[in-house]
Amino acid sequence: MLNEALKQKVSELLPTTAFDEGGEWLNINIEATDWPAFAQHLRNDGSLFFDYLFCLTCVDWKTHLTMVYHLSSTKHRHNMVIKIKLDRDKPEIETASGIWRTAEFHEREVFEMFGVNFINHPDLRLLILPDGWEGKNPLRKDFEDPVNMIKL
Amino acid sequence: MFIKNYIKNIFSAVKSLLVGMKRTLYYFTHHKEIITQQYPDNRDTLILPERFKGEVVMPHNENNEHRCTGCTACELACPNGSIKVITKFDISPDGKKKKAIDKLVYHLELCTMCNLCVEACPSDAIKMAQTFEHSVYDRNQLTKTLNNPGSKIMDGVE
Amino acid sequence: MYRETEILTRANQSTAHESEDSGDLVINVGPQHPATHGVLHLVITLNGETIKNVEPHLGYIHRSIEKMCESLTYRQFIYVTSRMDYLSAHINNQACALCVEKGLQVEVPQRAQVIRVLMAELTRIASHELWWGAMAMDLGAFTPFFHAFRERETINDIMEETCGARLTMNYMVPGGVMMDIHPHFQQRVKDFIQLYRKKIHEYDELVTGNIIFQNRMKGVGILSAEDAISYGCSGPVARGSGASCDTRKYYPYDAYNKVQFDEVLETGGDSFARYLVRVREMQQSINIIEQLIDNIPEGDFQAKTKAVLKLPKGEFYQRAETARGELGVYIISEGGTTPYRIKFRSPGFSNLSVLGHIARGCKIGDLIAMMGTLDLVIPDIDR
Amino acid sequence: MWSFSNIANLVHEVLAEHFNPAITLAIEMVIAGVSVIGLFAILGLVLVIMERKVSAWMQIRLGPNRVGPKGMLQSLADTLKLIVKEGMTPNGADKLLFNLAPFIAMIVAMLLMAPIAFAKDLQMWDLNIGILYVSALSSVTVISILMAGWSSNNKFSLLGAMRSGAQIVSYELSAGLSALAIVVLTGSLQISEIITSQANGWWIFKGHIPAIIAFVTFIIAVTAETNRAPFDLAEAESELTAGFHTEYSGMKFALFFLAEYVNVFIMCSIAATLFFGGWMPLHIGNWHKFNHVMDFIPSSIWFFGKTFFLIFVIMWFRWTFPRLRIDQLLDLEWKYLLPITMFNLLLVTAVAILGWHF
Repeated sequence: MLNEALKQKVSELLPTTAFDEGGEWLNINIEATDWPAFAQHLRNDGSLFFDYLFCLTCVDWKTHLTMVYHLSSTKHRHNMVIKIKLDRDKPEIETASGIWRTAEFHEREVFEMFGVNFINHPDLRLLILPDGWEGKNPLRKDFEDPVNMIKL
Repeated sequence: MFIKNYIKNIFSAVKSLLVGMKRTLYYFTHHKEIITQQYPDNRDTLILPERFKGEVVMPHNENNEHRCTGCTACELACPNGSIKVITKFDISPDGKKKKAIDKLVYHLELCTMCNLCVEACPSDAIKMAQTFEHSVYDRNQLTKTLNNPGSKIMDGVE
Repeated sequence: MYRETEILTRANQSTAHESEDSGDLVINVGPQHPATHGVLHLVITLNGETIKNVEPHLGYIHRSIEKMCESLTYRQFIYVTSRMDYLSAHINNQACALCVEKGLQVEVPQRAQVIRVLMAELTRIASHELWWGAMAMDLGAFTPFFHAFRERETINDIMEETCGARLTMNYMVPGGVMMDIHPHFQQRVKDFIQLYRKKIHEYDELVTGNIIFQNRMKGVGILSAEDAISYGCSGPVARGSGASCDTRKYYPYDAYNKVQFDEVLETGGDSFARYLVRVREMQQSINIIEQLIDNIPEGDFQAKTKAVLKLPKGEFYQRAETARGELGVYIISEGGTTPYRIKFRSPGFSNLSVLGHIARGCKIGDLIAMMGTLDLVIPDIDR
Repeated sequence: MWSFSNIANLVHEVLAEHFNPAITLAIEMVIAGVSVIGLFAILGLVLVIMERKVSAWMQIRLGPNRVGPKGMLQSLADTLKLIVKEGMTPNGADKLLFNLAPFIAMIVAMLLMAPIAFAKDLQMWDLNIGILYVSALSSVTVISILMAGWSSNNKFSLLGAMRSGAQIVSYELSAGLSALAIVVLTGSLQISEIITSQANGWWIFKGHIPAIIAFVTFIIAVTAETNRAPFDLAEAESELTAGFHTEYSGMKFALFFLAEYVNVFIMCSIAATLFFGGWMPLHIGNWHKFNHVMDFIPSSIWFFGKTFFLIFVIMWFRWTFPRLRIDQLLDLEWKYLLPITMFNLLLVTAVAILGWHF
């Protein structure tokens, strides 16, 4: 499906969606509360059929966090980028791991690197950081580690 | 039928094993095929390709002159901060002040041989050498000054 | 939920701990273990020899490359990516260079594109060679490892001659490649193809045809195509299950749309299918190299770019097919000389996540074989 | 013509002249014991270097080539290193069992040497149930492995020991049954009689196909019994790091290592005795002149030649094949080897009764 058709389809599904122009793929901004139902639609709708979540990450914009989901369909070969703005102090979002299993690992990574709390995640524990890690989340912009210097 | 399959299975299995054994026996008896090199023994004959990135060096000519102008392009290009250019001001005979390098400090222990400094250098003052035996007992020995003592910049290099 | 057993998070506790009520045996495979090929740590719950649960613990060599890259310029950050998946360093660099070029909107010269594809395919063969040897070693056969290294060394020598390094070359730069190919490059590659064609049947004799090997691999670790996609698997792991996902086909980059090659697909979904995909992929890579090696166009090897690269504000995503699967480079630029945020979607990370799913109910020996067929490179997973 | 029995008699006479019978016997036993330990050590050194060279050549490498001429003293250097190393006992290990296990492995290997005929008249103890003794004692090795695995307080060791237990118990069967084929043909369990029965040709030639089948199954079973690849599940380094000897270091590890090699040697020498006539030179039926020429080659060379060839075959297996999985290992025994050997035993009995063999 081409970007235009996708855009139309998405705005039918979720009228509140805001579209970002530019970029090769369709960028859409949605609210965190719409996410679980919308994700189900994206996965199960026959003409959309986004079954491949190939990238899941988070960006720290200093004022807020943005979850970025890159979705692709192995049937129709179209791609879409979904962005969800989160509160920086108390970031919370429903997990996608029930829909795309790969999200389980990626969400664990985002959880420890950005501190995003994924509701209903089956196993939200530290994956990469050492056990008993306390303090800030390493990939946030205000993270400084005087012992293990990252910046040169 | 069962017995036939059973025996057939055994024979095909044994055959597949024998094929592999034949291959290893071939190598056991053909010592010509040995590919390992006798490293410290073959030092004299070991030739590394001319592009091999071993360490950064600064070539000097016979008059102890190099081509470095002290522009710090290499320092800026280096991702790890392994190059430090310490500049000074030379007074040329006609009284003009001229920027030149005092020392070009190179930290081999930080270097990843990415070749970005050599690419960045506008006057071809540094290049990659083909040495690779860098191990020393004290890591301070890995901090090197690339320009020779008393060296100066070649004429005509700006 | 599918997680039946409570697993202790803390590795050091689980060493001394056996859950008393269930009678399960909890053992640590790794971080120092011959089969993990690095510092992967798996906590395995066993019932006898049968695996009940596998729990990966990561981070032993996490270097926070994503954070490091935020303070490196667009020219500098490429070298770090060689250290992610060091076996396909070229392809990592290529993906990064492509992503920066996408932002700069630079047209890469034809010659550079072809050289990049040649290098990427050579890297893929070298990576699969190493995997093949290590795979056999996981199953207890040592000899194939050394035989695989014979061919791999030839590729490494070619790389050394042209790029100046054997493993972490840093050869791709935004706009093309760093240096032109060495005058001997074409001849050496042709020699390699000859050697490869001469020796490829030994692979079948020693490993593929071996009855013990086949029994160890067939019907073990079955992954359905649906699960493969859901778990985000890519590369030979997904293609072994019949999920078509070759980025080179669907999102061609560089000169891949100019060459003919088949996407290797197997439908078995077991360890043997994944094995066959990789062995046959080497053949396809040889085909690609043969098509290009005599047709390297003349011209520049690098496009003219500014000394200091500045990407426009925006987001850029580039996919590339490494030897392990789909690598994604996601650059968010604020218009400066360094990326605001960079994300590497590494294939190994997603491929590892499937291990717990396919290993349940297998024997320990099978787990090792499965880890072999997933072709895990730990720095790629940990980044 | 000198022979080992003459030398033994001479030694005995000299000793009997000077000492009373009890002391004579004691001194003779000490001499025998010292020579066994000497042989043990020499075998370890030779087999280790042999394995390393064989593996290297099969893997297109050169192998050890720095210590001594062509690297032949490498294993001596290794031994020196192992002696100097600290033998550690892990915390929480059962100290007695942990330290005892390697010695049991070694003692069993030494005991197994008793009935083997190394050359004409060179045999320590020609007991009339030689084969039974060997097959009975060789299964005691599993006790040392189980002890090592259990006492190490390491889960990998325990798993390795458990695997080893299951493996040795099952493969003991087909090894015994294969050996029984030759016992049926010979009609005796005594090693010297088995050898003399092959004076007009080795059993592998005389016994038709059943003897060949018995030989193949025996070699497979022996490889499994000595925990050699492709049946090295007890140590399986890619799965269990080092299996039952994960926690051993220094000389205690070396004893396990030695015992493994000596076990391989003993099993191969038994196979050589059963199927290739032990020290018996290659004799063919009525070709008396040929047989006479063959007799000029000393019997010890015949014995060691055959044994080392079989050892080479077992090493050849190791450096070619991948390892089996535990269930496949047991499948191979119970579904393939055991039925085959049992059927083969019937066949051999028929051959022996009907006198079809030469």
